Amino acid sequence: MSESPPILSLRDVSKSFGAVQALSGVRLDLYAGEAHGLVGENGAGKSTLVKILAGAHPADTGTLTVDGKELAFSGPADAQAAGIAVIYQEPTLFPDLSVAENIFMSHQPLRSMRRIDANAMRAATSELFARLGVGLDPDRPARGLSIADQQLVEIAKALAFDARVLIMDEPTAALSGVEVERLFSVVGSLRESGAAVLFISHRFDEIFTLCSRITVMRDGRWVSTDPAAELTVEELVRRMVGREVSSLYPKTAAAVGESRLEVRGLTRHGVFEDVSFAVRGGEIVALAGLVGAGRSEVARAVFGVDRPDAGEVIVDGSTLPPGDTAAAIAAGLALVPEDRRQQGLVMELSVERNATLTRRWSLSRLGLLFGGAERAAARMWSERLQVKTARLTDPVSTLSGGNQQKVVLAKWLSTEPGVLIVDEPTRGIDVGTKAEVHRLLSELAGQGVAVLMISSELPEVLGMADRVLVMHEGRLVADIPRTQADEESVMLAATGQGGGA
Amino acid sequence: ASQEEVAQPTSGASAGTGTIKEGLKIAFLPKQVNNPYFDASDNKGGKIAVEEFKGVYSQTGPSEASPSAQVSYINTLSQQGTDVIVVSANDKDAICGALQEARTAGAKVVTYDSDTNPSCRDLFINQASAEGIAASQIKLISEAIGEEGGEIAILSATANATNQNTWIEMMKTELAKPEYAKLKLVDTVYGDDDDQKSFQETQGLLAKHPDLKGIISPTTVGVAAAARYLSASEYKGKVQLTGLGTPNQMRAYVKDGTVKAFALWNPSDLGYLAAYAGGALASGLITGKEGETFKAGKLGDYTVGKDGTVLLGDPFVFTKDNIDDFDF
Amino acid sequence: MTAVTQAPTGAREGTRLVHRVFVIRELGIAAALVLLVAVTTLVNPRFLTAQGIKDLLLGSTILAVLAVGQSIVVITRNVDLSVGSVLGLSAFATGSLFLANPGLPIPVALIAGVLLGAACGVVNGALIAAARVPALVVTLGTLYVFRGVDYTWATGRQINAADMPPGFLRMGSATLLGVPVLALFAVMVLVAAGYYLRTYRSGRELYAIGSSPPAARLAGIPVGKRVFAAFVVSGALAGLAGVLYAARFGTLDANAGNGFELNVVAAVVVGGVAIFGGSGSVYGAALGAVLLTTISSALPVLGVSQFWQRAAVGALILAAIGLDRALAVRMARSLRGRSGRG
Amino acid sequence: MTAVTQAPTGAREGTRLVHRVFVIRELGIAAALVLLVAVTTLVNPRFLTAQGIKDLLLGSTILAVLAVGQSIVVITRNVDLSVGSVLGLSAFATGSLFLANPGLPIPVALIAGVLLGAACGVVNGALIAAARVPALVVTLGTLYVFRGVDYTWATGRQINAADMPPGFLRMGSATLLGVPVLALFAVMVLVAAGYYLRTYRSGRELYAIGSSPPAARLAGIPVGKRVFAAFVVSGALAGLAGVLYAARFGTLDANAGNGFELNVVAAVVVGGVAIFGGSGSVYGAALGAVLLTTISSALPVLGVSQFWQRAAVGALILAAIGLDRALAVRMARSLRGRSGRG
Ligand SMILES: Nc1ncnc2c1ncn2[C@@H]1O[C@H](COP(=O)(O)OP(=O)(O)OP(=O)(O)O)[C@@H](O)[C@H]1O
Ligand SMILES: Nc1ncnc2c1ncn2[C@@H]1O[C@H](COP(=O)(O)OP(=O)(O)OP(=O)(O)O)[C@@H](O)[C@H]1O
Ligand SMILES: [Mg+2]
Ligand SMILES: [Mg+2]
Repeated sequence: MSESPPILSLRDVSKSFGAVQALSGVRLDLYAGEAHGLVGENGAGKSTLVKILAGAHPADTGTLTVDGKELAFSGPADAQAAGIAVIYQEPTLFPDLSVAENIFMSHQPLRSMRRIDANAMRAATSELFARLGVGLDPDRPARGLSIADQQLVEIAKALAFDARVLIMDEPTAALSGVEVERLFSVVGSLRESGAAVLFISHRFDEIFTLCSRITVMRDGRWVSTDPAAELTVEELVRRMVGREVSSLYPKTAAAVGESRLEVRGLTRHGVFEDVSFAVRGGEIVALAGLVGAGRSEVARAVFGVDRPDAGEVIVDGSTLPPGDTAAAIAAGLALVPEDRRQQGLVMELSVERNATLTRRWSLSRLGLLFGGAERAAARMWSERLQVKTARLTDPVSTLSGGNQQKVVLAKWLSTEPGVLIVDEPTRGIDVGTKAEVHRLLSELAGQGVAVLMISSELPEVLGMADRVLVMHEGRLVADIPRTQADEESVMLAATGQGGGA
Repeated sequence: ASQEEVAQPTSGASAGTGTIKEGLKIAFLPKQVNNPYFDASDNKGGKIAVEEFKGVYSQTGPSEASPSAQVSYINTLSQQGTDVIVVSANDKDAICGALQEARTAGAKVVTYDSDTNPSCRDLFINQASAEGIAASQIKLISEAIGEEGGEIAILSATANATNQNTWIEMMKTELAKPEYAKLKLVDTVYGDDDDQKSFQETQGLLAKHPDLKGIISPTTVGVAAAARYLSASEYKGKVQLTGLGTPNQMRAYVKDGTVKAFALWNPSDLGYLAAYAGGALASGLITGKEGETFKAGKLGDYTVGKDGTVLLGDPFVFTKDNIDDFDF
Repeated sequence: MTAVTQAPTGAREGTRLVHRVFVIRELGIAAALVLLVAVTTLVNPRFLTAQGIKDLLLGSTILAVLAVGQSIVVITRNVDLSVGSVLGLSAFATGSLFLANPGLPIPVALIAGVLLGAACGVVNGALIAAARVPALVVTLGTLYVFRGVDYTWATGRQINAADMPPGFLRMGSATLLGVPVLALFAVMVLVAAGYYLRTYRSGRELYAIGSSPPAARLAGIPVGKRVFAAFVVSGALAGLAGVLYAARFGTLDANAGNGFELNVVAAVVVGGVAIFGGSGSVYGAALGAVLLTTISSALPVLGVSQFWQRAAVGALILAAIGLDRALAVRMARSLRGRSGRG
Repeated sequence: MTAVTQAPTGAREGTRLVHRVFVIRELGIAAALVLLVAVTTLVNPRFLTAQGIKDLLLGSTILAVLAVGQSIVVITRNVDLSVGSVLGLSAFATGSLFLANPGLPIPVALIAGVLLGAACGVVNGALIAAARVPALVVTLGTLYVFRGVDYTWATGRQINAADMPPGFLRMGSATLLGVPVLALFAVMVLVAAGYYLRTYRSGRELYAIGSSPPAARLAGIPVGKRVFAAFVVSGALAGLAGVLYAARFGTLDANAGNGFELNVVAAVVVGGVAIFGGSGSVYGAALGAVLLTTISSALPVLGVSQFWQRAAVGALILAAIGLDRALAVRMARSLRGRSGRG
């Protein structure tokens, strides 16, 4: 394979977002006819690399060569022109347009006078769907598609390009076994026709099934590229993590007390069904599962952001009214959402205002906030969490990602919750802060708080949880105690192939 | 301080001879400056008069006819020591306070075209009496329709326009006269001084009243819009139109036969008279009391009537034969 | 996931409903229009004579042309508030042009008006691209600026029918096979815009941009360029509308088109174009314009007090909102039902 | 993260700049205002006499009251286009009330106007909550509806100064220690609104809603209730403005406040309130209103052709956009510098 020159090659590519160095000195070669695996921890920089290849982000430094010619992409259109098709990690569909149009946007089949040939487009879509085994109507709008269907449309979109380089960022995360098999056979035929495929996944079995070479990334750096045949799963994990995992997870045992949060038969039709579990004071319970399994949705329903169709939530013995966030807060619930920039913080408000945004009762009299009390509370929590900021009156948008995360935590901790739900608490923050957040969670549990932690990072789940709940396709499929939880048992349950419950 | 400024020229004047002093600062403040009507009255009438008696002419005003906009102009004029403010009021009361202060500061206030409260000004130059306008409008439509008479309708400006409503009332009185027994007023609609709305209301009138013989539109926007509509419709020549309009606006429609005759006072004469009245006031020749007389250049002698009002005269009738003599 | 293996007939039905919903939106306006015309004609048969139809079409022309331009902008999740001022500027420019060159051929005046409007659109588009500020704010600014330029240029002058060539004015009311020439302009613009939006890549990209700007950027669509072009088109159509205004009304001063911007947005909304972009059609917008004008013409004929006219326009907007909402709820239900995991 | 352990002085400077930027926005308008008044006074010293100041304040009062209400709505990422119509309705209602009850005490009229405005706000708020449609569209509908109700009610009547009690009209021009009473209303409203937005939890929540509606919902803020309240307040202030309008102008017909909506939005934008919510202050909006009114009063004094007035307003809006953009760029650069690794 390595005799012919690579179709695409990256050298010394670096990219930073503000304080976060997402990539530094990364290299990558893709050859015709190969499927290349790319693995790394969350936040290792895989998606950032994809976006650079796609022209969506400009690289800070480094060179990109396609067919021996050095190129500079000024936008996604340039990458497309160079024959690169991308499936992004998050679906990027147009909700108002039909599925067929989504697939062929900007390269619709044409007839005379550069007009769009709608019939040809519909036929081509049907054909793509047949190849992928999808039963969607090409004419339906993308609005309302399930995550899996969205992902399938994304795949069809990339296939429609007839691209020479196909990049897939976790395309299988939401797919079932049958669909994954179909996808693999399609990828196989693409390879035979001489295309190069870059495949990103957290599922090692898929990586080893599909890929001939595997590149490992860690903390934004290139670690290694080797033929798959020369690697084992253990070796991959060692290279991905590359540090003592134990120090990252300072879990201390805490006295487990009364049940503080109880969820009974919670259901939102089409999203999750009949979810029941309990979290006791002093306990950290992890909620694991694949992307799209419905974990965040459960958290939102428990917190009253979305109204469940059935089931009840009991906090410290009293049942919460459904769909009432204020009541949930008053009962002592707190939720740190996964999308902090969008949902966790009010970016234009100051640190202190954000930190006390949810502290409605004790600081105010007749709704009037006393500046002094507010500032004192903000200072106390910022100090405890070591938020690094010049002043508490700075807008949150001026903070680094990790510090923003701490402000979100401060915001909820200042309500002195009895039950803390954290959704992906360490997504997008660096190693040092990660350990700090873990220490804090463990400390809170030590004080008798019931913690429900949603995490897609298996090491975090295994390192921090007293108990692991696993969700698969909207159902709770396993409840594994700390002593029995390992990578295999959790992954099996998450992919719906085993587990107890 | 301002009173001294005004007081001084008075001493140099010879009140007895009845001539207007030279060097008087006379400012015209129309409702709205971007309006051809006021362009004619001020720059083609008032200005000529002021130049005749060697005063200093100026024109200023808002670009939009809103009640509050004129206040700051009045204040500015008063601050500049203007001797006479000739103003067409956008609002009867809104500018009263400002005018009173200007008068306290020594300025004479003459209103034209649109009056304020009589207590806020010295004289009002009335372009035409409501009776005169109503009479001429009814006469014109009656002549246009001819002997047999028939249904007529009125296309007015806004429903709130005071002068329009007064004229309409007077027209009804006029129609009650026996010589107009064959004319029947069947409808009154409002075009809001907007081309499109006036079009639509004209359309509506014609659809609603199949036997309509004539339309009176005593507003310049309305009559031009109605004329434009009629000139391009099947009703041209069958439905008569008259109203108050300017010769330039109506020229095309008088020539193509859509409109036989329409009326308007001559706005240049109105401005001319207002300037002379202001000059006479500021020179101490008159004070604004009923019965006083003054000479207004080429227009001749005028007498102050009730409530400090001076009447310009009867509306002027424009026809195919004389319309080319005018340009405003 | 289940839906894939599920009964495909159910899926088809669901999407057919979605289709129907999209067509229903335009049919709804068309039905309201037909109903209005029918009732008015019953009350007064003269409403639908040749002259009546001609008046209806002529009356809607200018608003319809503006609505087509506006909906192209709105589809990209923007808005152009400056169209009324551009119309005024272009109308006055047309008059001035004829005043200065009495023998000017009509097509030259048309082209000049369109070019002037397009130039205003270029200003809007460039400011939006440069300032990266919501179009609402930028075009609010240029609304005042363009109108100010118009005022300064006109300085109180008025251009009258007598100043314009009779041939031009005749165009304002002439008919071709019973259809007014001005309305033919509107129809041409409408069909061209509708066809372009449906069948050309760049047209579809406008919908994509309005539907999801970040996704559009990732799809390689030149978002800035397309939005710029949408504003230029909207400006050019406002310029065209200005020339048509001059031909129709004959009397021009600096106030022409004052306050049109909200009427145009109202027509677009009534026509079912979503104000946050991505959906709707120029046909709907044009129908909305016709409906709004017809209401204004029909109320006097129906003998309804003209004071109610504004309220009727407002009620129409609120009814359109209600209809959109009901359709959205119904569509969401049908889509949810089909893609559910159950 | 690195920046945290890095030079803390750099960080301090960066954030101090950020602070400065926020204050600069209001200072910028204030400076423009001072400059305008200073230049005008230099040209004509009488511009700044007691009477001149009184006129300036009186002139700005109504627009400022409306701008305060509007900015509360805009801060929540909404817009209220119906304020002009609400003002008209309330002004006419005030007149009618005095016509029917000549001896009515003034406070009763004030309260009636405010309540009527609040009722209109309730209609807006309820429609927005029920239809889940952009406020732009809903208030465009109610703009027409409220104005239509006003027309229908007035049916061409006009209410004149003579119909209202002299005490009420005197309020329209009376002064207290040299400050016009009407302006005192505006100042009271402004200070109350400013204080409320800064120091009350629910006021703070309005910013949170405009800044990020999903974050606000997750924080347990009753978004629907707050937005509803913002529209009620905006309506109530428009109602108050209507009463003030009646007191100031004395002559009332159904057209009062026609077209005000865009002026109010312009004032708010000039005042630095972001049209997509979350930032800006009522003080800025009120300053914007004063600046817009002062420009209109100063131009004639400066001898600038009145035709330029509109263009000046437009230029002001565009300048405000430019200033916002420049500040945003500068702030982004300083933040980048502050958090960069270099
Ligand atoms: N637009 C952005 N702004 C700021 N930081 C970003 C941005 N995009 C990515 N990052 C940061 O860059 C780092 C790398 O992120 P990236 O999405 O590439 O990780 P990844 O390897 O794809 O992880 P995952 O497996 O979770 O998808 C993370 O720390 C992330 O927080
Ligand atoms: N906006 C949406 N529209 C339709 N369906 C949605 C939407 N958001 C979520 N879902 C559905 O809810 C399911 C669960 O999504 P959710 O985000 O809760 O998963 P998760 O387990 O938290 O995944 P992640 O690891 O990404 O946080 C998805 O499979 C999807 O079908
Ligand atoms: Mg990723
Ligand atoms: Mg999640």
